[in-house]
Parts: sequence; C-alpha cells; structure tokens
Amino acid sequence: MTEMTRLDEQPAVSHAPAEDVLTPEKAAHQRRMAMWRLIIVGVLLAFVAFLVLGLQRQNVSQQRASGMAPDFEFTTFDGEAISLADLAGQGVVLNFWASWCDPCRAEADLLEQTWRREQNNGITFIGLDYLDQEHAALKYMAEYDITYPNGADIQSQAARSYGIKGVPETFFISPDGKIQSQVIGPIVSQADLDRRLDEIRP
Amino acid sequence: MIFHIGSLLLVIALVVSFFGTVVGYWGGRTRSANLAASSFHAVYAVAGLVLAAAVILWYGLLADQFQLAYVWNHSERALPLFYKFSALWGGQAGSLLFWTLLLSGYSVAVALTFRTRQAALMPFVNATLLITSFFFLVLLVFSVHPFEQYEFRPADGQGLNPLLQNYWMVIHPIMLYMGWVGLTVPFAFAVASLLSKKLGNNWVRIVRRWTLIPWMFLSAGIIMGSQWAYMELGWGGYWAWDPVENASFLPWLTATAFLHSIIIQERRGMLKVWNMVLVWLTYVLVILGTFTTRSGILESVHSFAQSDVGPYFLGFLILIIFSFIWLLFDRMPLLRSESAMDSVLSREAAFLANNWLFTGIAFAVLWGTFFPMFSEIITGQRISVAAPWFNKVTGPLFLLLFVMMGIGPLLGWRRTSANKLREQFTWPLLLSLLFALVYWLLVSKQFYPMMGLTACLFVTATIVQEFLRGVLARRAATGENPFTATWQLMRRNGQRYGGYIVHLGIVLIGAAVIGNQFYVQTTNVTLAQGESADLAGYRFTYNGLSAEHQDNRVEYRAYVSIFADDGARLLRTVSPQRNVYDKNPDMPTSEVGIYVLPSEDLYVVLNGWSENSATFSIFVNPLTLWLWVGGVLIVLGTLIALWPHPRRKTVPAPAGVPVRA
Amino acid sequence: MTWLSLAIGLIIALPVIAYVARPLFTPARLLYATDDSRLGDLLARKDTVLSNIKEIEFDHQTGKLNTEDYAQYNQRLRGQALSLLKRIDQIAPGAGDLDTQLEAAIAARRKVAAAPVSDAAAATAASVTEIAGTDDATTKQATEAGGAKEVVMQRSASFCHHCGAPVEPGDRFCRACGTRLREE
Amino acid sequence: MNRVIHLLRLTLLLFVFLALGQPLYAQDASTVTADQVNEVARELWCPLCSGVRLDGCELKACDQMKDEIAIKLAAGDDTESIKSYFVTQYGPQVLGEPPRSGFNLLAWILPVAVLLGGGLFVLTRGRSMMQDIRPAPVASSERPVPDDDYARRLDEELARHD
Repeated sequence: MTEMTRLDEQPAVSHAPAEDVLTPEKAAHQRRMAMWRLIIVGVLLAFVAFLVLGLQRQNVSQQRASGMAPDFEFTTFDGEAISLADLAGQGVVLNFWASWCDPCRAEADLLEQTWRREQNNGITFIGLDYLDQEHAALKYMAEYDITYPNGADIQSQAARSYGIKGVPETFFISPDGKIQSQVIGPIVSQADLDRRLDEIRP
Repeated sequence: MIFHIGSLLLVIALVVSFFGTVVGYWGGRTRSANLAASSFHAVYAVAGLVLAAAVILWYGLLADQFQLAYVWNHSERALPLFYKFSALWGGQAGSLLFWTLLLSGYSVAVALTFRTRQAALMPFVNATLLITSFFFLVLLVFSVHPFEQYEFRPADGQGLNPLLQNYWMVIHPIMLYMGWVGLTVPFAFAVASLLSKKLGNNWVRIVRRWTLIPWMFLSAGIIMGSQWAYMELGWGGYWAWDPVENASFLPWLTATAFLHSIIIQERRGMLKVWNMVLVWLTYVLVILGTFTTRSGILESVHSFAQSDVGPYFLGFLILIIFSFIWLLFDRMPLLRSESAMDSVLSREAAFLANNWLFTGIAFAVLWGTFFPMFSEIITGQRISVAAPWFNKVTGPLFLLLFVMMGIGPLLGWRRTSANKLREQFTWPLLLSLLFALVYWLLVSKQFYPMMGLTACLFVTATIVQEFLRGVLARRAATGENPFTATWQLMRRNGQRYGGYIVHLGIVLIGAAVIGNQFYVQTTNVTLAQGESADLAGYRFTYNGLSAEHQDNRVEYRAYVSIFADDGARLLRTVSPQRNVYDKNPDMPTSEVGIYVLPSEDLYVVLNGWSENSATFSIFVNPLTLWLWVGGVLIVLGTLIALWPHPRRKTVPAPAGVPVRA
Repeated sequence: MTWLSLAIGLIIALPVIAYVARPLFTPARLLYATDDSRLGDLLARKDTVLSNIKEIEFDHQTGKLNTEDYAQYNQRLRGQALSLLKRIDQIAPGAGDLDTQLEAAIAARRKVAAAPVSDAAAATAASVTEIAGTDDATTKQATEAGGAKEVVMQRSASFCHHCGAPVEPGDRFCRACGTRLREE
Repeated sequence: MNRVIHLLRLTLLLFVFLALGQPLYAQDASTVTADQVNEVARELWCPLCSGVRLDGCELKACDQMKDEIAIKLAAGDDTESIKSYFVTQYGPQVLGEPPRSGFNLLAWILPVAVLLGGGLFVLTRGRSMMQDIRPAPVASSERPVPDDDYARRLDEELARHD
C-alpha cells in the first residue's frame, strides 16, 4: 500500500508542503542539502572561472605586441649558453624559425646579411629554432650560411612565453628589455627591417 | 543594398526575439492569453526574418557577390554549385546564421505542434527558445557580421576550405546542427515546466519525444562525421578524440543517459531532479561545445577561425548555468519521487547503473577535453590529451556499459526472482562463454578484444532472445503468425523494440571499433609502376597515375589493383586520389581508395608521387563496414521508437487550452 | 548603409512589429481558466499506471517476472489504478470518460478516413478531437457550447442523451449523470 | 596561357610531393623502412596539430620528425629512448597522454575518483530508496474490496490500453 499512500500524499502540485515543523533529522537533512548545493555551485563556478582564464590567456597571447620581453635561455648549436638577461644594453632581434617552414626561407638571407652589417653596432640577432630537428636545422643554416647565434627552443618555452602564432615571427627588443615591435610572418623588405632596427639601437 | 537589408533583418529579428522572450515569460507568469499569443507571433516572425536573411546570404553565395566578405572568404567562381550552397555553413558567421535558422525552425515546429495544447507551458517554452535565438542574433549583429561588405567588388573569392568540399561534409554538419540545435527544445520544456510548476508526467512525454528526434540527428551526424574523417583525412581512422569531435559526443552521452532515465520517471515517477539536471547538462554541453569550437579556447584541427565570440558565449553560458541551477533549487520540493526501488535486480537499477556509466564517461571526456587548458593555466606546461588517454580511461567504461546493455533488458521492472534470472541468462551466457573460449583458442589471445567481442555477442544474444520471447508471448496471446506478431510487437512496443534495434546498432559499432582498434594492419610503401606490395594476404599493384583538371582543382588519381590469394585473383582496382585546389595548393585533400568487404576494408591512401613511382599507405581495417551499418540501425531503431503508437495518437493533453472567457 | 535601405528596413519592420504586437491589443483573455491541473495530472498518472500494468503483464509473459511477484505487483497497481479512477470521478464526475470521448473521436476519424463521409461528419470528428485535448472545465464548456451535441446526433447509440457522455453498449444508466438510458 | 601556368604548377607540385616522399637524410637511414619508422611514429603525436598522430600527419615538420626517427633507428636507438628524446626536445605534448606525475597525475586520478564516488553515491541512494519501500507485501485482505463497477471499468480501459 505504500505506493498508494505516496501517491495520495502528492501535494496538489502548486502548493509546497506546509509542514514547517523542524525535526532534528529534517534540520540535518537540510544542512546536508545546503552543503551539496554549495559544492555544486562551487564546482560550476570554478569551471567557469577556468574558462574565463583560458579565454583571457588566449587573448593575451594574441595581443602581446609590446611590454617587457620575457627572459629566456638557450644553448646554441655550437654549445654556447645565452640568456636574454646577458644581452642587456644591446638591441636584440629575436627570430623564431624552423627548417620545415617555407616562409622562413624568404627572410633567412636578409636577416643574415643585416646581422653581418649590424653586429658591431650593439645589435644582436638571435634565432630560436621552433619544434625542429638539429640535423635539418644545421643543414638549413649551412644553406643560408647563417652565422648569428642560433639554437633549439627546448620544449618551446620561449615560443610559449612570447606567445608566437607561428613561424617565422620576429621580436625587436630594445636595450632596456622592452618589445618595441613584432613581425608575424617573414620580413621581406630591408627598409622595414632597418626602420625597426633604428627603434632598438642602444 | 540587398545585403544592407540582410543585416537589417537580423537587427529586427534581434529586437523581436528579445520582445518575444519578455512577452512569453510575462505571459506565462500572468496567464495572459494575449501575451502568449504575441510570443507565438514572435516565434514565427523571428523564423521568417532569419530565413529571409539566410536566403539573402545564399543569394550572395550563389550569385558570386564577392563584395561580401563572407562570400569572398568562403567561395569562388569555379566552386561547384553544390558547395556554393553549402558554403553557408562553411565559415564562422554563416554557420552561426545557419544555427539560428535551424533553431527558429525547431521553434516554429514546436509552436505549431503545441499551439492549442500545453497552454501553461508554451509561453515559457517560446521564451526559452527565443532567448537562445536572441543570443545567437546578438552574435550575428554585434560580433561576426555575415553581411559585412567591402567598398569594391573583388573579381574572385578565396575558395572554400578544401576539406569542406566533400559530399559528407555537406550533409554531416546539417545532421550535427539538427541534433545540437534540437536539444534546445527539451531544455525549453524543462525550464517551462519548472517555471510554471507543472511538473506532472505531462512534460516527460513531450520531452522524451523531442529529445529522441535531435538525438537521432546527432547520432547520424556523429557517424557521418566519422565517415568523412575516414574517407577524407586518409589516416586510416575515423575518430581522433579531437576537441570538436568530443564537443559533439558530450551532449550525445548525456542525452543518451537522459533517454534511459526518463523512462524510469515516466513509469515510476522517480529521478525527477536528476532528469532535469540531465536535460540542462545536455543543453549546457551543446552551448559549451559551440563555444569551444568557435572561440579557439581549445586547439583543434576543426576549429573555426578565431574571433571575438568567446566572451559572448561565456556570458550566455554563465546565464544558463546559474539561472537554471537557481530555478531548480527553488523548485526542488516539487520534484519528490513518487515511488521507490524494489530491488537491485530490477530494470530500474539497471537504468541507474546505465546513467552512472554514461555520466561517468561524459565526465571523463569533458575532463580530458579541457585538461590541457587546466594544465597550461596551472603548470604553464603544454601537454596533449589524445587518443591513448581517452582509450585507456573510457575503454573499460565502455566495456562495462556493453555488459550492462546485455543485462539490463533481461531484468523486469521492479524485481526479478532468482529462478527467472537463471531462465533469462542461461542461453546468452552459455553462448558467450563458448564464443570466448573458441576465440581464445583459435583467433587471438588478447584480453580486451576478446572481452569486448564477447560482450557484443552477449548483447546480441539477449536482444535476439528478447525478440523471440516477445514474439512467442504475443503469439500465445493473440495467435498471430510470426511475422504479424513481430510487426505488431514493434508497432505497439516501439519504445522498447526500437530501443533494442538501436542497441544492436551500437553493438555493431562496438565490434567495428574493436576490430579497428586491435587488428588493423598497415604498411607504408613506395611502389614503382607495376610493382606490388603484400599485406594481410592481399597483393596491391600500382598501375599508374592520372591528372585531371576539374572545376577548381586538379585530381591526381593513382590506380592500384588489389588481388587476393597471393595475386591469383583480381578483386578490384581502386583509385586513391589527391585533389590539389587552385586557390589552396598547399592543402591537398585526400580521397582514399577503398574496397569494402564484410570482414574488412582494404584502404589505400596516396601519399605522394614522382614520375614513375608513388608512395602509399595501405590499411586493412577489420569490420569497418559494420560501423556504418550500425549507424543506419540506430536511425532505424529511433524511427521505430518515434513512430506514433496506433492507439495513443492523440494523448489527452490536460494542462489546459485557451478559454473563450 | 544608405537611407534607402534604412527606409526599406523600416518598411519591413513595421508589419513585423504590427504582427507581433497585435494580440496585445485584442480584449484581454486568460490562457486557462483555473490554475488547477490536478485532473490532467491524475489522468496522466492513470495512463502511466495502466502502462505499468501492461508492462508487467508482458514481463510476466516473456518470463522476466515469476507468477507470485506478478500477482503481487498486479494487485498493487490495480489498487492504484482504482483509487485514481475514483479520485478522477470525485474531482470531475464524468471526466473519466474523457478518455472514452477520445476513443470515440479517433474511431470517428478513422471512419472518416475509411469511407467518404460528408464534410459535416469530418467537422464533428475534428471538434471531438479538440474536446479530447481539454481539461475538465473546458470539457464542460465545450459540451455546453454544442460540440458534444453534434456528437450525440452523429452517434446517438453510444452517448448519453442527457449529458453527452459516452456509454458502453451494455449500460442501462449513464455513468456520468445517472440518467436512465433510452432503449434502442 | 592558362594551360602553361597550370602545367608549371603541376610540375612544381610534383617536385613538392617528391620532396615530401623522400627522406631528406636517406644516406644513414636508408636501411630503415617506412613501416619501422611508423611503428615508432604511432606512439608520438604531432606537436603542431592537436590530436594528430605522427604517422598520419602530413606536415613537413612531421616528415622531418619521421626522418629523425629513421636516423635514430639506424643508430640503434629503441622506441623508448626515441620517445624520451622527443619529450626532452618538444615537451610532453608529443605524448598522446599527460605524464603520470605532478599536477598531470590529476588527469588520471580524477575520472576514476569521480566515477567511484558517483557509484558509491548511486549505491547508497539506491539502497535508501529501497529501504523506503521494503515493508511487507500487501495482504489482500487489507485492501478495500473494490466495487465491481470500477473494477469493470478498469478492465475495459486495460483492454483498450496497449
């Protein structure tokens, strides 16, 4: 008969049960319910907060065009350890590239020639090899006779902290460590490169 | 000019949908028939306006109006007409417009179906559907601009993404969107019943039906998506646990859980709160999925170009998550169970276990999809969560689910006694054990595929037994001949037997997945013309290459003859193909060459070529045919379940009808 | 954006606004008469209990329930069904036959479909179907409004001549109003 | 004119594909077959795309990774050491799954924990739901004898209901 009585007990839908007497069990039940509700809302809030953070992070990395250049360290293919902090006082041209990247080839020669011209004028060129293999990278460097310091960006750490969108991408860092300008894609004009270099001369 | 009108139409639709939301909500609150009627009119008006806007965009695409940024970006003169038509959903703005169009289509369908019934619910239903439309219209008006124009008219467009220029890619998004968008309807009814406090058995029936329809489309869409990946991407697989694939799979999981647990509520009046939660979760996952694929928050090969829709989506997501939770908490006292469980050995308990597994899998998939984001925010390190993780975590759960799928139907409602249990399980169990033993001895000693295939067989055996017993019982009761009995059984018990056919489809898919996961054979070869490679007892001979210019692409086709019996018998010459598109030469697409056998697919991909040799990836994919057959069965079974019952054509709709007062 | 297109937009917007707002300017009406949906709920629940009875019967036939369990559940469910029937009668005497009316409507519609009948008959069938979708208050109202009278004219053998409620062939008294039925 | 351009493009493409098809450093790794390389590549994931396995990836970067695998295989390295080489070079994203340590352990633990917790919850809830109903089966004598009229009506409705 239990089910029947239950059926009969059903409130007439629109009215909530009017039993306001609080027995201890009921109070405990209500406390438990309140706790569960808190947990559920908390979890949902945390999830939403993460989504907000994720979205923000993505926007930040998209718009990172200026501000302080994040520090990074790397070891060149010749075995020399270099960090950005060591280069304080010089203008730094930081170029991300990869040997599998066809557009990179469009700027490789221009960068190398300009480096040769500028290396005694307080400007350093640095090439960070993004997601690449040493064999292929060395071959690429030999092909374009690249002599400025180049090394693998291990685990893409620099690439991530600079928020690059792809390769090639080049950052122009002033002697006091600020990103002065940024080029996404290959740099094809000497004039453009010179203009940007002028901004970061010590 | 006409495109200015297009954007104006969207603005008008935006205003009307907002007005309709307010009017519907207010009408439901005050029980005003005038306000309610106005909300119906708003639904129709929004649908008309959005349709007109879509027609204008279609006109732009078909008539090569390249001054439209959207058309310039996603079409070109030489694009085949068919793809010009489908380019409507090929890009961000157009696909959001398409979403809105389908949503307003569903809204009209619901409004027409229930215009004289469900008087208490409908104003709220209209309001909920309209607020969703409103949100998408906000995107279209303020963020993505489908009718943005250039000052001049470019001579030719950029062309459609080559990957989208495929027959499956035309039909598959429609199906997927029909599924996704349709899942708004059950949510609208859930909200309406909570708002109106009409929480009887009434909305349950409506919602079950209106969940089943989008569920069918969603299932078909997912299967077709896999088919596309299998035929076009040419990596030998059909499912990569990519964020976008997961986004379509997540609501499918919760909707499936809901379709099972709603039966308990319908029959026994239990799990009312839980069902509300599932409907809501499904809808939230749909919006979340759209959000993740549009905002670029997760990286995916399928992602749309990034745009600034993210914050809008996030705002809407927050609105639907928290307002519903608040509403649900507020109405909790009205959602008490009417009855209780009788025994663990009952179908109710089986459904509970099913829900536990489905939501568990859904959680795991959600977690895996978003974990890279969590991890990067917290540790700053980038990791990937791909197929190995998903297979390891969800694999055992799916196996358990399959076992449950076999056990569940054998349990009666309320309680099954021990001797009945024995009676039910003897044959399927014996058969499965025998199969497992034979498999172990003769085929392979790998544990997971053996267990998985055994579970598949077990489920099949129980379903067959169910049909047999049902037919026998019906014959005993009515004396019909076996065919009539089967027919009547499906006709009158469509929900149950349609469900079994869906299960059968799932079993076939399961078997195909196991075959592909564990027994695939593959080789990568470079063949000179006339040279052969051997794989799995077949011989593949490269005969030559042809190049042919079609509308907007060059088709390179290699001819590969497949021989059986070590080259003795020619089976078929297949022609794996590469299309190089004039506008996107760096994105060659692949058409694989397939010879389909019931036991396995012989699958040849053309990787590259030179003057007299070509490189191929060759796969022998066991049982893949059954994946698609299973998909067909799922749709078929759902249709049987949906087919109106011969008697209950017009179920009394008690909630009320307009009164001539 | 030119003035012309703005003007055209306005020309489109005006009829749309008129269409959507029109119902607001008609005499005020209520969506449904009372907020009482108990009857509907009871009917739906009765339907569920009947399905449940059928379901366990089927489970029994296909060997999932043993006879004792079946008997026990069947008894319990029948008890529920009976109590529901009674309560439906208490709330709305004569509403139990809502279902029966529905049956009649469907039967009538089937007849319409099966054999070419006059338009009047089809109209009647349609009006009956409409009745089927109402709750008690509206049923009565619709009955008064004359819908059911047509039904009486159409199929006099099966409906009470006094109140219009359907009657079963063997009945001597109307279950809804108690009137003694005329002998055919 | 168009045809000329077309032919030009065609030859260009042929060249590109040729370049893709041939390993770049075949001299040391020529003894390693593509199948052997793919055996290893199957356990690695394209670091540039998401969810694409290395053996199925057609990016030039991935082809170079495969060449690297061939070189390492020719040098006698085994799968594990090749995998760990790529992890140190590119980070854990080349593995298809989060590493089982530190924060990333959570990726593995949480689904299992939630599933077990949920199972426990369902079990206890189910049990408490069952205890509600357990009272002895209804004795028929307790039930009020239904009047025949209603019973008959019920039977009629049942007969119609299927």
